[in-house]
Amino acid sequence: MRIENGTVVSHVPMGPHYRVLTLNLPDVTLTAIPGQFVHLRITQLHDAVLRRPFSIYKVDGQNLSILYKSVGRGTTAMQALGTGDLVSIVGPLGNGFPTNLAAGLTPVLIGGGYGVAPLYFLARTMSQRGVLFVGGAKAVDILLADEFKAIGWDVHIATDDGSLGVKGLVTAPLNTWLKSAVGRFTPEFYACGPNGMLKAIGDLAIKNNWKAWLSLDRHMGCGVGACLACVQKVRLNGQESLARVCKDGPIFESHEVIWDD
Amino acid sequence: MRIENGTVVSHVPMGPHYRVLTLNLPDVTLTAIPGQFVHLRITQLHDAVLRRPFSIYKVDGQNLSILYKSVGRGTTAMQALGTGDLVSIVGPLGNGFPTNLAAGLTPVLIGGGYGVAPLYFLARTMSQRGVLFVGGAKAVDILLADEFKAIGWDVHIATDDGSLGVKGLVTAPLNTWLKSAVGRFTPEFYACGPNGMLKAIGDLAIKNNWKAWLSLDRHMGCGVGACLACVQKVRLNGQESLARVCKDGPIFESHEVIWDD
Amino acid sequence: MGLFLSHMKLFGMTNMQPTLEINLAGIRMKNPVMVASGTFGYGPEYADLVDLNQLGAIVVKGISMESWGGNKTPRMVEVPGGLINAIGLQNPGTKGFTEKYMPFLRKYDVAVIVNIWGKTLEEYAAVAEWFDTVEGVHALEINISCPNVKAGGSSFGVHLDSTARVVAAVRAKTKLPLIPKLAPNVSDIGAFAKVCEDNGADALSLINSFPAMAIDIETRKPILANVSGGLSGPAIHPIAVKLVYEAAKAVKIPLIAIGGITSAKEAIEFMIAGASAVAVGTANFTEPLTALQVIDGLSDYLARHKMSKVQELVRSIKL
Amino acid sequence: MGLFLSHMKLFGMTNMQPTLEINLAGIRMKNPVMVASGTFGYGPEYADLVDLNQLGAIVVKGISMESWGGNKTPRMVEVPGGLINAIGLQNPGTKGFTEKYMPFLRKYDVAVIVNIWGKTLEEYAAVAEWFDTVEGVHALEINISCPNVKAGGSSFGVHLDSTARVVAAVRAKTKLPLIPKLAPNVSDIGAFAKVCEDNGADALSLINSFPAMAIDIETRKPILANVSGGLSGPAIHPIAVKLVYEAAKAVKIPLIAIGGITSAKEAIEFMIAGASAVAVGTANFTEPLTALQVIDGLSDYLARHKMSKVQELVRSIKL
Ligand SMILES: Cc1cc2nc3c(=O)[nH]c(=O)nc-3n(C[C@H](O)[C@H](O)[C@H](O)COP(=O)(O)OP(=O)(O)OC[C@H]3O[C@@H](n4cnc5c(N)ncnc54)[C@H](O)[C@@H]3O)c2cc1C
Ligand SMILES: Cc1cc2nc3c(=O)[nH]c(=O)nc-3n(C[C@H](O)[C@H](O)[C@H](O)COP(=O)(O)OP(=O)(O)OC[C@H]3O[C@@H](n4cnc5c(N)ncnc54)[C@H](O)[C@@H]3O)c2cc1C
Ligand SMILES: Cc1cc2nc3c(=O)[nH]c(=O)nc-3n(C[C@H](O)[C@H](O)[C@H](O)COP(=O)(O)O)c2cc1C
Ligand SMILES: Cc1cc2nc3c(=O)[nH]c(=O)nc-3n(C[C@H](O)[C@H](O)[C@H](O)COP(=O)(O)O)c2cc1C
Ligand code: FES
Ligand code: FES
Repeated sequence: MRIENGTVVSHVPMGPHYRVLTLNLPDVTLTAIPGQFVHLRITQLHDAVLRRPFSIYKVDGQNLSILYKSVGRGTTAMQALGTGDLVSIVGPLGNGFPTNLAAGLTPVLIGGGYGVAPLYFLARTMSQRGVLFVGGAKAVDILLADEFKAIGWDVHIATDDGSLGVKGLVTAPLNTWLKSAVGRFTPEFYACGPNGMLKAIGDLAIKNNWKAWLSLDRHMGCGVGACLACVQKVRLNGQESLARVCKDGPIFESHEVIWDD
Repeated sequence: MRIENGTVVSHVPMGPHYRVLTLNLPDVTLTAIPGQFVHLRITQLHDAVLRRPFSIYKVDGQNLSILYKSVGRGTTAMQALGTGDLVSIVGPLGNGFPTNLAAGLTPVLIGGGYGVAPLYFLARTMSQRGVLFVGGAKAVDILLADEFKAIGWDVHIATDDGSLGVKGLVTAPLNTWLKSAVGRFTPEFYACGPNGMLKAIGDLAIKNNWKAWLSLDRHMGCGVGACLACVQKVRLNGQESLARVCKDGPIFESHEVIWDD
Repeated sequence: MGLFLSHMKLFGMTNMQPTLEINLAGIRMKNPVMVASGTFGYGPEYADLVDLNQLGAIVVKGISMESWGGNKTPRMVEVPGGLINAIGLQNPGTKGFTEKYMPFLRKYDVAVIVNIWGKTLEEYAAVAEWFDTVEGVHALEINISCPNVKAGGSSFGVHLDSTARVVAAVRAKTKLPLIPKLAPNVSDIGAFAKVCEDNGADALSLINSFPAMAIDIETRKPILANVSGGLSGPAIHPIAVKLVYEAAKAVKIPLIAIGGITSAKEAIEFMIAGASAVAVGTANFTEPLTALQVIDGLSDYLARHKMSKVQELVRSIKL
Repeated sequence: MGLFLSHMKLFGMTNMQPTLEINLAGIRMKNPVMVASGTFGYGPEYADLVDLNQLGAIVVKGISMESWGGNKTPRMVEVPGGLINAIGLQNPGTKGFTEKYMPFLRKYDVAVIVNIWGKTLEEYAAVAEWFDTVEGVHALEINISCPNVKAGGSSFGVHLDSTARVVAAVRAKTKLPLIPKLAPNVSDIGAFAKVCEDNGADALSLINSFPAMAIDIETRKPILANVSGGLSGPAIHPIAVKLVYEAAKAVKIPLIAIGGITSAKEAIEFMIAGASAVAVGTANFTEPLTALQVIDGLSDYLARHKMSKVQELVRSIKL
């Protein structure tokens, strides 16, 4: 973990609702792995005391990219960032996804909205190719489908309004695929998206004795494990405890997570 | 008094330390007179609750200009204002200078730093020409000297470091001129600048039974007479009272001002 | 059927005009949005910018029996998210105010609430007695919580017994609706609310500004001539919400919430927490149209949430 | 002569290295800048970013006798100029903390102050007794002012008698320097400071966060699972300065000032008002290097103001 001022290398829209911010971060990029995130300070907001967490979407040499959606005052203020601006970053943070998969297992990635960002970093890192299921409200919320295809992944799409791919939740095409895949593949899930989706994927994995690596999204204070704002109830070897999503997570295996709050 | 969103028409530096901000303000410009000021809201400072007061430097048709120096967080943030930006203005505020001078009197204007801004508006409005004494720390703090000359005013300059005009306070060249002027002219002073200067000019006027119109500078809250943050002890027809610099001022005649706090 | 539904929808969206009118402890207001004492002068100051007839009520700057000069300057300093003021309750006194400003205020169709204070119990009572018979005064707000005067002010408002005595003394002198204004710097706001209710208060205002201070580190002198003053503005809002929530649990009388309102959002938050009305203070300086914007925003919110009366919002917090 | 003078000048400007070292109630610190309880974990969390050896002291997150789970989430919400937290004092308990974190902390040359709390008087005493014999613990900060736990916490800190009892009970169990941490939501901080001093406190920390609350106006639910929490950050700084100033008038023991420090400016303001040391809290989240920046800024300020010792700044307010 480092603290570093990153220079904005580029800041480009991805469709109407998302943007990709690329920063030059020689130190932070050194150790970054898929599933980790960075904590970004928005100095334009004089009255903001908290940084904002964003999954690492890409690492190219010394450049690190995040893929974000403007949902509130911070992410809206971020839109003003221009090439050459300095942005204070703390990272890489969190545990990250396990990337070396046991033989015979097929990586199955499930992403919702910006949730595909860390999954893309994962896919680019994995030796093996697999299947991506991506869901969103509308066609415009389906991100990176082509990028995944370009690196040889099998991509399945679902949208709530059916404007792209299957109409409905991402679990619909997933279940269809699983039926067809029975016997031929044993999936290992990697999911990032809304809690409802994560829970559904987790239950599916538990029911079938598969593994599902879930990236949790919690409001954060420090991002480094100090403030205990981001805790999640988990079960680790039989023992219930409170894990810090920022430090012990954000990635948890489905059997560990206790969803009760 | 109006509240109006003014579009930035231009925003240009005047020397190294000052800038001229020109706003299109159809309503505010209608009634503005010399010596009045506007209250400007700096929306870039999310955590600022007070507007900032600035003397009116120029009114050209629907355009109003202020001449300002960056001295703190607000005036520094103002530098970011660009053409087309909207700025919320309350104004015109305050009483303003009396502009029609009794026959036989010579208008003598004394300004320090940005204090020449309202005096220039005054000079442009007066039917009569007169003398300007302008002082500042260095040559770069002597503003508008040429503009005053261009409209036929006799300009005298003093700087603390002697880098332009007489070395010393603006009262030095003033006193020299007064000696030479004795009998020939009866001056009426109009002054805007630091309290020390205002007090000196006021005392001079009182001693000689002249009039001196002083523009006071007080920290302000509301700018409209509601909060009583800006009060100045004054004597009006024998009666001591607390005048509101924003509403009853900022212009007071030297005999009215009680300098004790 | 689909058509019928869409008509219903249309109807709901367009024709529903939520009513903002309230009757607060006998004070009729067009809406629950007032301007707070000391931040709006006596009425005329903002009249060029704000149509006073659109406000729920105007609470005028604190008035004492005799005129009072207040503190030396500097009296105000801006801090991040707020300002500290130490005006010191400068005012023209009961007679001066009544003669100079009441004729103006009577011309408007808006509730006028006079904020009163005294250095002694007797002074509080005397001011109340004076205003009891002044035409056009709709209610009295009792300032027992001003952080900026040595005698009186806050020293009354932070002790239960003196709070009780002031409220009772004022109650004895007037039939006007009485609104004690509570100090924020107490550990049990509920107890103070209750003692006011028990002694005849018809409503409560909360809160006043917080005792606070700023020092110029270069000169090492306090920035305010009065050394310390009262903090107001957005900075204090989350504390005020908590105090309003606690007071609402302690009393039945209506509450007027004050503290860091800059938009309808904070006003709505206050009402959900338990306030029947709100007052805009410091924001009048930042943006004189704030109170009017709050009124519009409140109306939009009620329509959007299908509430026909603003009263439905009061104390509607879901735990 | 001119030459001599300019040498003097040169000397004054370049060679004068002000000393920041302090001995606070027997706790030796390299400088008066600490990190506040609950905002810096137990030490390891920020160790990658901040050289712990450069800090004046580390105050660890509040510890109770037995481990404690704290509140449900959401536990934190950002508000303008600050945040509201309701962590609820989650901690591994005396044994868990001592085994898991003290070996790490002992490796550093920095004062370690343990923030302790209990739900009963007995628990406070028991925790104090435990730490009395733990190697590497330099002092105890007694949290009698946490707004986020139903039992204990703040309920002790807002009453003089219970404050006295807690301090006395803890005092009886340990020779370690004792630092009660005062609640901000009291009307007479001086009285609380005095009662702590009279009952054996060696220093005081002030202040803790303010009881505060935020409501989601769309759902009308409190944003925090605990309904309310504690406000911290720049928003509370001017109130904290006033409380420190008042406490300094009431007691002789040294004060540790806390509240909204984001740079050397606020730290210097606190020391001028009466603090012997300061602690950085929320700003650790915004900018983990804040404490180090405060140390540098403080040193520069002292040099610029020709002070050779940081102690010259303490209580140096000019009235
Ligand atoms: C581990 C992790 C990875 C993330 N990765 C991405 C990403 O790759 N792309 C992306 O667009 N967003 C991502 N998010 C969500 C992102 O952090 C929020 O959208 C952002 O913090 C919103 O800030 P705001 O000021 O615009 O919203 P506001 O609502 O104004 O923020 C107010 C407060 O709530 C917090 N907050 C609001 N929404 C969220 C949220 N969904 N998760 C956590 N905190 C929130 C903010 O951090 C801030 O403290 C991630 C969140 C986490 C925890
Ligand atoms: C009637 C009047 C006319 C003025 N005309 C001009 C002008 O034409 N050009 C110009 O450059 N300046 C003018 N000033 C001064 C100008 O208002 C301040 O420089 C400005 O408010 C500083 O704001 P800041 O945020 O940069 O400074 P900060 O120090 O960060 O401001 C903090 C607070 O102090 C107040 N403040 C600081 N300095 C002054 C000051 N000198 N006078 C009043 N309030 C102050 C600010 O308004 C703000 O409320 C005038 C002031 C008054 C009262
Ligand atoms: C400049 C100023 C003057 C004030 N004068 C008074 C007063 O005379 N009487 C009173 O009860 N409150 C007074 N107040 C307190 C306000 O009415 C209000 O309670 C406080 O400012 C909090 O609200 P806000 O955060 O919206 O400003 C004053 C506040 C300010 C800023
Ligand atoms: C997330 C968080 C957790 C805290 N936990 C504790 C605690 O365990 N014990 C304690 O005495 N104070 C605790 N505090 C209070 C801080 O130590 C400090 O007193 C307060 O935040 C004010 O300082 P600041 O404005 O610099 O944050 C906590 C504050 C925060 C923000
Ligand atoms: S965000 Fe502070 S512990 Fe996770
Ligand atoms: S600034 Fe408010 S009365 Fe003058």
